[in-house]
Amino acid sequence: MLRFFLRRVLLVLPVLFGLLVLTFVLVRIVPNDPSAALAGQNATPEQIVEIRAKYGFDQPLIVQFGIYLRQVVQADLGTSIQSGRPVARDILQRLPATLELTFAALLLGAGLGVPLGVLAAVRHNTWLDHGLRFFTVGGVAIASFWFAIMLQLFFSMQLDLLPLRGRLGTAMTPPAHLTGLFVLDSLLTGRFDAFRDALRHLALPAVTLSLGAMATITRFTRSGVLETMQKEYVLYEIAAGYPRELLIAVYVLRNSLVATITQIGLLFGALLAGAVVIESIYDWPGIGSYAVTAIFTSDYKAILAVTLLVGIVYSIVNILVDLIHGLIDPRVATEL
Amino acid sequence: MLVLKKFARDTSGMVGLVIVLATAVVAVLAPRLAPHPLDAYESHPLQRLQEPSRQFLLGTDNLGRDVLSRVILGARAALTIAVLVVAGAMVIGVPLGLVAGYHRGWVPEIIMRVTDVFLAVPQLILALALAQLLGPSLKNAMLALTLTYWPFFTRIVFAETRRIRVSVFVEALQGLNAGALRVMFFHILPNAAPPIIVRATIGMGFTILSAAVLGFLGMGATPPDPEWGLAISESRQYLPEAWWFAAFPGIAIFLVVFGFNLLGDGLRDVVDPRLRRSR
Amino acid sequence: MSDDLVLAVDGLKISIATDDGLACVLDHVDLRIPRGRIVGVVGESGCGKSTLVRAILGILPRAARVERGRILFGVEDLLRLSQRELTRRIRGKEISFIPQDPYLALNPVFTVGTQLLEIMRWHAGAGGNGDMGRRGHRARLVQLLRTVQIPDPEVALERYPHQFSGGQRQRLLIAGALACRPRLVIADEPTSALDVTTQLQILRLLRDLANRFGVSMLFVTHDFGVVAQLCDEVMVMYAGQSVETGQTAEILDRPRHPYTQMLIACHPDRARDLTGIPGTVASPLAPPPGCRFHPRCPSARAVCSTARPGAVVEAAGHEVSCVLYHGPVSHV
Amino acid sequence: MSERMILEVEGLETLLGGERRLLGRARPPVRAVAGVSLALRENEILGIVGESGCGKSTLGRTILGIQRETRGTIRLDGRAVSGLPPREARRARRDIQYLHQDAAAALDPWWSIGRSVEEALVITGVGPRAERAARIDRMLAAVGLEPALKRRYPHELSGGQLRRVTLARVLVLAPRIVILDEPTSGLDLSVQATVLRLIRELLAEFRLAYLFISHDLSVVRQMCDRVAIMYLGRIVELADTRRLFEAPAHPYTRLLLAAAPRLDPGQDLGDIPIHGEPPSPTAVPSGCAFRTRCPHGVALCAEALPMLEPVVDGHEVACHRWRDLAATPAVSTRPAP
Repeated sequence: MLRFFLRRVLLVLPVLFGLLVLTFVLVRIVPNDPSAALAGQNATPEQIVEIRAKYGFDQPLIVQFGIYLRQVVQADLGTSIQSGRPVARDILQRLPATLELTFAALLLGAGLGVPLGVLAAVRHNTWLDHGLRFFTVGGVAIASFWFAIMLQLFFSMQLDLLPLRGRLGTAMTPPAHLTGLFVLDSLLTGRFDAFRDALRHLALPAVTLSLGAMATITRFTRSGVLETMQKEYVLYEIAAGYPRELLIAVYVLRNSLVATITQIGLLFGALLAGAVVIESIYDWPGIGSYAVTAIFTSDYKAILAVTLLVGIVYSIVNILVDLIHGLIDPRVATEL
Repeated sequence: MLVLKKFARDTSGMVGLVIVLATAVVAVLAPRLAPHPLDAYESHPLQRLQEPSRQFLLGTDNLGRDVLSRVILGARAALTIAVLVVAGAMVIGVPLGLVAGYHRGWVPEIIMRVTDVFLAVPQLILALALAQLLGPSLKNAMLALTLTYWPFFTRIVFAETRRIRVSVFVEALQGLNAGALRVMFFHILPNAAPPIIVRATIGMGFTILSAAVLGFLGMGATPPDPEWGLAISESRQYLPEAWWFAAFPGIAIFLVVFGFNLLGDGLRDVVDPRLRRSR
Repeated sequence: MSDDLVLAVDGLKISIATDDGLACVLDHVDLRIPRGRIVGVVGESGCGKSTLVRAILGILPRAARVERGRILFGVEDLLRLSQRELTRRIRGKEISFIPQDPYLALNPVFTVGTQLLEIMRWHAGAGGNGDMGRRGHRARLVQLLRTVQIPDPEVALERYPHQFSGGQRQRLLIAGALACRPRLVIADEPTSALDVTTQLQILRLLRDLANRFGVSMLFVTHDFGVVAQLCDEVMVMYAGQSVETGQTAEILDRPRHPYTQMLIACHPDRARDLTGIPGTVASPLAPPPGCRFHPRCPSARAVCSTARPGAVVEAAGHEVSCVLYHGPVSHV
Repeated sequence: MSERMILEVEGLETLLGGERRLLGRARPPVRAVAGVSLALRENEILGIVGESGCGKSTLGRTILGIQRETRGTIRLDGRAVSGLPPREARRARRDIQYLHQDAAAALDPWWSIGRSVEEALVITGVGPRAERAARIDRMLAAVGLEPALKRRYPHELSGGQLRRVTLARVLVLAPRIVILDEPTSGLDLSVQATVLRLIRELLAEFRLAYLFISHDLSVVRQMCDRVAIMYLGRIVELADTRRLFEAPAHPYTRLLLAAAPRLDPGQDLGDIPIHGEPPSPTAVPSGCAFRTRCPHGVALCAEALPMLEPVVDGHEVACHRWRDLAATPAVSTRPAP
């Protein structure tokens, strides 16, 4: 198992290196002159030359890449134009908010998606199954930014039930920093007022973000369960007299979860991407809204840093998924 | 043909097909179908933000333009983007996947590692970064989407090719001394077609969504183009009063993407060579 | 039904709804399994042997319908029992099953011990057979694994199916089939995925266990050679109909039904000129009327296409369904 | 049967797999074929018999040329055709063709039967179209298929028909040697007989020679002139069919013969001294590979690898103890058909 884990980690390294090359190439191949961008719009040609020398843009590409590499390894992602602070610090500060949102969405998506998927499979070809199929196909067809706006329109503006934006009410002081996830921190420190408020703020963004994930998980769980039910060993288990409930709850589900869990790993990328848009709509102070502001202000260092970070987080999640996969299915670990 | 008969029995797939065909008709005939084709671009300050009425079935926007006409014209932009982006991504991705799947050695290794790098970042984020660096315009948005979507096809074609490559009929062809290109394009590609077709169909819907996000964030279409994402973005400051301004472009997106997804879902069961039957 | 019969299938007729219409996959199937005997069911692909097995176990596909007939197990008609009763009292407990492909029949993500113990625990709890407790089950299972010659049974319980060879997996499945002391074991081509030297060992094991535990066995196969090695009695099926039943030696030496005769003549051990059987197997979608073999039968008469003869006793325990043996006056 | 050798194989060895991956477990290559020598005469059927994993299919694929040999020579009509890269090897061995075990899988499901057969000719560069069509029609007739079948697809055909189609596709190239890999597997007995008869008729009609790979001793006995028994990559016994079945010399051959199902009732299964399964090809025992299951093993068997040596003319066996065992009769001999 350890060897399996190490191997997975090692296999991610070239991907991360490739990611660095990709982000580097993005900056260099794109026609915009980064020095000009850095110097700002009113810079004189002399200033641009100066900046070019300062950042090493006049060096050969390979040297520049070396510089870039060293900076990244030292977690020096440059200074943000927009905030004037190091990008790395900005990101670190905003990461917990994004994690809170994506984990909440994932929890919601998996918590409802898996049971719904099993239900659809067990009630295969009934009206319930057809209804859920409409939901799963429709759920991924909704533009999340539009859905977010509609939810705001209805629950915040019309009914005034839930807050429109932000992570906490303005009057509320944030709970003591433990994990950076407000819902968790407030609960751990016994701040139930903050907990309630944080939860209310989290509700709409999390629901918006989870919709696509829930639809996808439902769908994959359904087809996974159906596929497993066709397997020879399930026929054998039935013939051996396993009761149907036990069969589905234990034996079939565990086999079909393999597909679902792989899917959840892949979904995490979609969630991070979705967070970009949704955070900016709900003014959620995470990486996503940071990225959007960076895009509007042409803050290219921040853009690249976010791209890199998302790639790293995504890779880590997928290593975890492989690990769980290896734990569920003993063949995986021995084969690799 | 058995394929058509089987597909015709799949209700939701048929619904999808109808939606997609209807969208295509609307996109082609857009200028003729729109009730106020001229009003779609020109601003009419006097009739701004009017509620849906008999004259403007879906109301008017902040510049007094007919929302229905702009939604209809938006279909054209959406379909163009979808078709061009998916076609472009297939042109890049499918041959790469075939080559990487069929051969062994460092060429496939490099192709697949590059694919992995692209897949390690969510497509939308990569496309956003690329679109920003290229400069906001519809053309650049399409380029950015194409350049970030091909790895999906490479991945699928690679997996399919690896699977089919070791199948007995390919070995039999190699036994007959068939050339690599012949096996790849005449035999493996058709056998890999079902998942590619499904992916392409669903990819169209996915691309429409991504393009709408780019438009919404100002990285795609530019005003005054009638694009759905852009329209929703413009509508935000007139909420909650002008709900129609935000609601209808979103419903249009949903309908079209829903159609593509249903169609792709229905095709999944149907594109199977076992349904090919001689007459 | 006489006391020494474990299972009796009477005039079973089953059809399955398919995309192309109603397929009559079993028609007029009669089968008797005496206590303590190994009965082979032999036939070519598509003859309905798998459907017969599924019907006895009550695991027919949803589209299947039993049109006629009974399956008597003791005094009970299995076709009248609910799925719930079958699960609680019959399947895995009174009637157990050894599947065809040992590579596919074990759940890959659970240890062998978990899977086999689950069956015992479940049936002990629900059947009112006295709870032996966890440890008791385990001890019995270890004993069984030793009986089927699995090396290191204690360790084997903790291992996953993919860590065993095909022959060993089949031994595990045999142990599982015997775990709850069934009265009848149904084996569906349990050796067709194995090599001959492994096959022989499995057959030998089945023979020994049948003697030692006194269970009756239904053994489905397409290979007359395997029948000759293992079975006491044999029933020959063609296109969903049982055509001939009798003692193995009797059938091999003096087959009566034209189909049985031709099938045995096809076996490379007997074949002299590689003739085969002309024509193709009747489709269950449009079965020929009367005896389903008549379109391929060299001795067919006019009456064969109108009615199917009942079974005629030719010798002790040897029954044939063919007009040739109905004497000069053929009846319906 | 002439005495002229059309195919000679000497010391053939094939390694499979054995890639070393980053941090993965090192996987030593499997010696699927471990030094095989045999010769095929014109118009002869040579049977290759063994259990799954014994390397008989790999041997066939190596001789065909789609699996590259690691060592050894292959001579076709006295001309060396080994040591070439795959595509050239196939070109040099055009006279050898291969019939796959699973006929349904050996045909592209998207292609009609006619196109699949024509494909063989197109690849070999036979043209023009009219000539190809004529050759295909002739060949389909030769294997007993209607020309109308050309427009059908593989999934619409029965097992027996598919077998004939694959035979036609191979024979249309006018080969001199056909490697038949389990040509009757998956076929019902009644169909098997007709396919076997066709295979035998084609041998005479097209002046072919067959390598007949099978695990079914009954079929082999009926079809083959000579038989080679393989165990874990090596030939352990080679003899005329009659001789092999009547006086098997190798203990493994004796076991195989005894274990094979046959049609006499009331056999005593208990007598046959057989236990265990063949070891994995990744862990072949030292010395004689069969010694772990052999009832007659002695210390020498673990130390030295027995070489093929002649018992009588045309009968070779690889066993240290065949002389001692010759006195004891085989466990059970089968009656001649």
